[in-house]
Amino acid sequence: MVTKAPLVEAPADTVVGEVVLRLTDVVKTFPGVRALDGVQLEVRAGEVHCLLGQNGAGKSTLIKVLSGVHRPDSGEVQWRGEPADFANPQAAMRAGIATIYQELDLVEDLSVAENAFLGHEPRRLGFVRRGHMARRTREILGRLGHPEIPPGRMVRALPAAGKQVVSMARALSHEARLIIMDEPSAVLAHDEVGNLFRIIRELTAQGIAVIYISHRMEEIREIGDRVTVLKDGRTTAANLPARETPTRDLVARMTGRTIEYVFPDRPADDPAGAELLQVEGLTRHGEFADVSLSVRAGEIVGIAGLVGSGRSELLETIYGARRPQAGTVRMAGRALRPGSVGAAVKAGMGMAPEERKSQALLLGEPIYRNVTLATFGRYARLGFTDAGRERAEADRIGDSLELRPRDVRRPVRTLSGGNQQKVVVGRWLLGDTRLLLLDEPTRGVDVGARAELYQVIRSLAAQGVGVLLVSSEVPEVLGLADRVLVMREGRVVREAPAGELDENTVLDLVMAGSLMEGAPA
Amino acid sequence: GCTSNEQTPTAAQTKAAATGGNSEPGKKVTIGFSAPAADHGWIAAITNNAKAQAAAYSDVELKSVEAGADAAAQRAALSTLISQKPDVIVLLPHDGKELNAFGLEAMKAGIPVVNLDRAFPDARAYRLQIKGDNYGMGVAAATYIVAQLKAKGVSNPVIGEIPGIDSLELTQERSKGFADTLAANGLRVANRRPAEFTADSGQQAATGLFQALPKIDALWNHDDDQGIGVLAAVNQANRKEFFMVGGAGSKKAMEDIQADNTVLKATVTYSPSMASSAISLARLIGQNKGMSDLVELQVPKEIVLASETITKENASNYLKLGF
Amino acid sequence: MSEMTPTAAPERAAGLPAQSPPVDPAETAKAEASGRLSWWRGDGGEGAKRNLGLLATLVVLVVIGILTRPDLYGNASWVWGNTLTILKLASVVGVVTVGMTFVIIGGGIDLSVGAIVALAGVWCTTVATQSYGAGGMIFSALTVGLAVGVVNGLLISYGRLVPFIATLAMMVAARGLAAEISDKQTQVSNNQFINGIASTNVLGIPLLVYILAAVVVAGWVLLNRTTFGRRTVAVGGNPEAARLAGINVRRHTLLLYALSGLCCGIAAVMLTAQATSAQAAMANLYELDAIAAAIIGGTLLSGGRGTIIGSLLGVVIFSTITNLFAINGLSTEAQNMVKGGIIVAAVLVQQVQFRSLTQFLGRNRLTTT
Amino acid sequence: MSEMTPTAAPERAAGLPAQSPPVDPAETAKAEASGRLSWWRGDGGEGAKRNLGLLATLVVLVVIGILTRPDLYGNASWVWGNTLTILKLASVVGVVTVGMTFVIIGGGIDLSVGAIVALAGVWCTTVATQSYGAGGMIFSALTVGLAVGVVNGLLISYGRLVPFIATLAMMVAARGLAAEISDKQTQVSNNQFINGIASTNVLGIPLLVYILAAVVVAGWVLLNRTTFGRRTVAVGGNPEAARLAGINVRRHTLLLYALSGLCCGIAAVMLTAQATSAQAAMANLYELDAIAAAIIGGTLLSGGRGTIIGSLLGVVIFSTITNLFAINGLSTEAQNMVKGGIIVAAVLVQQVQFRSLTQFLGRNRLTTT
Ligand SMILES: Nc1ncnc2c1ncn2[C@@H]1O[C@H](COP(=O)(O)OP(=O)(O)OP(=O)(O)O)[C@@H](O)[C@H]1O
Ligand SMILES: Nc1ncnc2c1ncn2[C@@H]1O[C@H](COP(=O)(O)OP(=O)(O)OP(=O)(O)O)[C@@H](O)[C@H]1O
Ligand SMILES: [Mg+2]
Ligand SMILES: [Mg+2]
Repeated sequence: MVTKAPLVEAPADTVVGEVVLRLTDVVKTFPGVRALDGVQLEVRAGEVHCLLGQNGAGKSTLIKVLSGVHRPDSGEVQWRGEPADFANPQAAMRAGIATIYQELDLVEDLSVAENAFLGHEPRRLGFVRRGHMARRTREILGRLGHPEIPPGRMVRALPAAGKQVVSMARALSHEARLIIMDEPSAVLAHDEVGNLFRIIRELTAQGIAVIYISHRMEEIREIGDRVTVLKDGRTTAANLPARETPTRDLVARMTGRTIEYVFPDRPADDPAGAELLQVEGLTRHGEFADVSLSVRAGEIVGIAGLVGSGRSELLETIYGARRPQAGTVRMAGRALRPGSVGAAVKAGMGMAPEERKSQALLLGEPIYRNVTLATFGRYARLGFTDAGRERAEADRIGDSLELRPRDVRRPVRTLSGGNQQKVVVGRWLLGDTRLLLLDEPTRGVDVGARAELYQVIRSLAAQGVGVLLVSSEVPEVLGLADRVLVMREGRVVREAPAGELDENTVLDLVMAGSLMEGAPA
Repeated sequence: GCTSNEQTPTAAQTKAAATGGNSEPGKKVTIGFSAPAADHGWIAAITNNAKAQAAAYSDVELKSVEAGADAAAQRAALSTLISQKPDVIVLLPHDGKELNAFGLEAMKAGIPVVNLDRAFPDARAYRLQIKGDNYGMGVAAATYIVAQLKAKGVSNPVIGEIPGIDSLELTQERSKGFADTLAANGLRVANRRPAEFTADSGQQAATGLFQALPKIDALWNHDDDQGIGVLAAVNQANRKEFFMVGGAGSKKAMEDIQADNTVLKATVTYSPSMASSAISLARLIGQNKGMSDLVELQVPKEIVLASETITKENASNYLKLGF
Repeated sequence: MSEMTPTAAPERAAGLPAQSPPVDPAETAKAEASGRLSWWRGDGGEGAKRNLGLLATLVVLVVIGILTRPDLYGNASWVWGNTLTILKLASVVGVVTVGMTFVIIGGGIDLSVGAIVALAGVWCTTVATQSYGAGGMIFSALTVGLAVGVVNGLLISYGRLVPFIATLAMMVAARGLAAEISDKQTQVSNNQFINGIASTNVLGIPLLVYILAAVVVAGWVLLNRTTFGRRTVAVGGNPEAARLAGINVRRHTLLLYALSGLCCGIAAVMLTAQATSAQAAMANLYELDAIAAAIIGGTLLSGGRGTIIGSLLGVVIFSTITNLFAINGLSTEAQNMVKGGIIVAAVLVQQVQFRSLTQFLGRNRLTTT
Repeated sequence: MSEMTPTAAPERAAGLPAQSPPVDPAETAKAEASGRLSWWRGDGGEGAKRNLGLLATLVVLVVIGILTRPDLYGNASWVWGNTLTILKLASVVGVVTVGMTFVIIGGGIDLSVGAIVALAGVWCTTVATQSYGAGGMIFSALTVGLAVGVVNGLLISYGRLVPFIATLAMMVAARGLAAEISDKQTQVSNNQFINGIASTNVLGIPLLVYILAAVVVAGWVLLNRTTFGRRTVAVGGNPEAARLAGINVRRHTLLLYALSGLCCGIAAVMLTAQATSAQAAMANLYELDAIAAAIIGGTLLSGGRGTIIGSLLGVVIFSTITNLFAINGLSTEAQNMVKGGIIVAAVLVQQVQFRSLTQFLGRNRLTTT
């Protein structure tokens, strides 16, 4: 689906290489927090400028300043050579800055086209030009490589990845000189990321500048031109060459220390014990069919697959959050009541779901209450909760996952995206979970914390906990899991020990599915 | 039925069908009846009385429709009633002015309308109007209070008032009669706290009134149903320094007056028995007869019931009319 | 039959979020390519199906009417007249409900509608206003409605009051003002043109029904075909996203309450015409009727979703129930008990019907796969 | 003064999501270490500060009372008696509001509370029930309340009805049943024990106030210190998250409505005692009073947040307003107009007070940093 026509018409007066955006000493405080504490940034037309930084470093805050959501307390923003002060998102859009936010910002009950053009609908006398809008949306979607998404479809009906595409379509529906992307790849699978990069290249070829935020180093190497690193709201390094700077340098500037970005070793001898989870013939029409798998105590089983291959649904069904149409789920030999989360939890399962905001968090509640959401009953006596104990446990989890800020009484709402994710995963590290279902556990988590998280998962396994891991990052699945299942279109097409697979094999399986002969076991 | 817990219908309030020549069964009459949904004792008594009176006649068929929540709903209900072709309509409108147009329409269609309690402004809109005297009620209550205060020799008396739902025109009329009569005697109402014709609202309004007036000499409560709550509030606040006049004339109020062991010393009537009378007269209209005690060949155009004052002395006479 | 894949579960019960069955991209592409995407897919699929459920409920109510009063229903002209009576009864609340539907979809609530109707009605029937004739009366009713709506909107959008509290305060205050103006008296309208609005028929159909139809059509177009309507959904469904998309959420909120106020102004004229008078206590509890109708019609109380047609059906269902009681001469207490049951049954029927339709279609789809 | 740093903005206005200013963790840690953390910090910081705003409103109301009726307020024993009267007036609605607060925090709404109070009241004062004595009357009131609450809960959690519609239907049906049972008459309670509940004082304080206090304390403990309360917040704040955390959302929803019904049963006994009678129309519009009190008290209509103390203050503010009108002898219409204004002012004061406190602290903090 390679496009010939340019995706977006470049503004005529663009000079590639010219500095379009310059930030000097930008400060933004929220009561009690200096989210930005003197940021310098310089972005040129036609480049992909990457922002790096740990969770909570201030990246999202920075782009919200640029897009008119927040106004800086001090410092200067220069837009195309002139001081700019965007009072609201509209002002930034009018100036030519379009943003894809970290958290999805779509209206579920509007159609794809209406979402793409929300706020600047093509209209005549107040009436929406629906035909025109649909045509342009179809055009943009086509160029984004998704002609199959109907412009008239309610966004509610789209899976997460489809929604991300719509977010992107919205950014492209503006005539922008600068497009800001805050962790766009976090919800995308491998092939989608390739698609995204193709689009970014087209954009920059038009002289459009792109600010790109990601925690995945490989992506920055592949697409980035220059890198600016933030730490604790300050610029610690600016305009490093994206391809040449060694990873350990970047990481050091982000974290102030060196971190080995490797997976923990697998134990030498097979630690796996008795069969813990047995799934047989599990089927939900239209989502996945006839899935059988097992997880043993102490074993980490990974599931690889494309977005839309039905992995999340599979996990949710095993967990009892969806009711299967056929098949059984057994824990330690005992069949679970289908469609009952309570039964699954009682049997020792825990699941960190895919969408943190809608599926996992009580945004207004303090961190510790979110961490103990599934376990507060265990610390309670005669129905009375034990807040002290809960806070202590949450503190412990916060320590092990490098949660920041560390005050567990803050509302989760004020945490950065990555830190919210840590809360979601941390919830199930408490208590006596015997089987952990993890759906994209490292989504948006920074390099340092990711290593910690891997360590925690591995050590849980060492204590005999079974883990079923879904991730769209193939290296993660291969690096962390003992055994890997590959799913395609709702079916398991291959099962093998992680050691027997490599990234390319998995990708081939996932995409083509032509290696069906070798599978399934 | 009454404000005590008896469930029996109000035999005393229906006119026995065996007196005079008019009671002879005559031509069959279908009477359409519509009153607002009963939300308190008085309205409930109206509907019950009408039904009981109709049942007492072998030649009357009563078709009753509920009036719904407001005038618009009552109009809709009435138009379904008209489509069932009654001979006479007995109507207690939500608001006479709002339903005037309906009255005209029905009269034009040849269906006589008997207007119960609430009047139509337009004389062409009804055949017969039978109603209580709201203004007169206020006058009666004030007259009794003034007389008592004079007898006791109270100077600068503090007078309280607990009306029913304040946005109703009937409440306005009662209060006006009360205020006018007091003013004629150089007195005025110190504070009025409206209730909602229910006992619990009466209790709360009275409690508020007692806070505002640390000393009261006389109190008029418009409705004996809400008076149950007012008396409860009197006990709870332990106030005995004043006397109280009720309104409407419920059986319980009459019993209390007779027993003379509460602050309630009198009540001014506004009797729901008018519904029974309305049915009787509607029947006569339908049969084209007059009232046998009158010389007139036809039922008169308007009957206004006087508001009487019930005290300990005469309570026994009225007890059978209590609802 | 990909075009019949259900797009979302029925009304979300407390705490049970609707789960959206996902869509198969390949199938959709296929369907699109062959142009098989049916009409109710896309924009209003779910809403349309829900409305079918409401229609079914209506039919059931009519059948009950036929079974209980065959004598009346045997007469065609009575049936026609009765239908018009039902619609006339629905017309005033219907107009109010259209405005309410916008407010609720936009994430708010308006408890003051009944009070606004009363205030506008009283205002336009004062002796002074009546002296300006029908034009003056209509103008003043609309202006008062609009003005009160604007005050609501200002309190909520710029004063940052919770809608529930702001409009509750307005409800109390507007009724108080209406009582003050009318001196608690019923004010009779002597204007024959105004009174004629309720008694005029055009082509055998009451003028009130035309007014209702006009407001409903205008509301439908506004909601579904204009940027205002689409932004209303955005503001109610995801205010943060709306703000990020550059929509002036505050101004939009203000406009929504103004619209609701204007609808109340129109309703005030209609109700005044029907009663040939106005008083401070009129339109009692219309807020409850309007909210209930909108919600039965499928509008989410939390905002972001709803249809005008659903709201209309909700209003008509309620007035059909009332009519059913009237023709059967039920006593209030029986009536109320039955009414509660009917409301529950209506919603359940609608859900069951909806669910089984979904299942039926789902099964269909699977057999062809 | 870190312990006063606000943690979130005031009530979210329509479409303007509250942005929660975070707390400086270092400061908090410091404060904690030095033991300066005041008692109301910790769990309910924001709620507590909001409640200060409500207290300020109460003080303003009392000051208005003093200024307008210095004669009465000059008398200490009158002031004390008046305070008790206000609390007594608040007691019935207060008990209902505690239940309502749980339901709303849990993401629902209960429009049937007034009707449940009436039904329970009527049920417990029938001749038959009264023959069982005070115990039988109380038992039947509580049982009826609980049973109706359970039916609400079943309809909503297992029948998947929208709470608004289910409880609206129940409101209509329960009042109908109450009218049927009482034959629309006022049923007098002849039980001296029951009637005594309203007239008994213990240590100079009315028994009704003790009952209110007991229910409030129990509600507070239940909400803040038990797993039930935690589940309530979770179920209302994010039902999907609650479900995926293993909470039985349906059963919990059921329990919430049952709790509300039980509170109504208690309130029915209290109200019957006060009025020494019961009738189908009693407790009219208590649902509105209770919801308004809860929301003024800071409970989010959309669920997930609220405090019992805030709700209590909301109820007391409303009854103080009523009392203020009574002692000043205001007419109904003036009263209503002023009431609307006071409600708006109360919420604004609360917000301004809250915001300026925030700013003040913010400035303070910045200068010390
Ligand atoms: N609305 C807000 N209120 C209070 N604090 C906030 C708010 N938004 C951000 N913060 C705080 O500002 C800091 C920076 O957050 P930001 O979201 O910019 O981090 P980030 O670099 O995007 O992290 P991530 O990689 O996890 O997305 C964090 O400490 C966060 O808690
Ligand atoms: N771009 C798309 N457009 C329409 N439907 C899609 C699209 N992508 C996936 N789907 C549908 O979504 C369903 C499953 O999606 P989902 O994203 O939950 O799967 P997944 O394997 O968990 O992927 P991930 O967890 O990476 O998002 C599939 O049945 C598919 O029909
Ligand atoms: Mg971020
Ligand atoms: Mg997934």
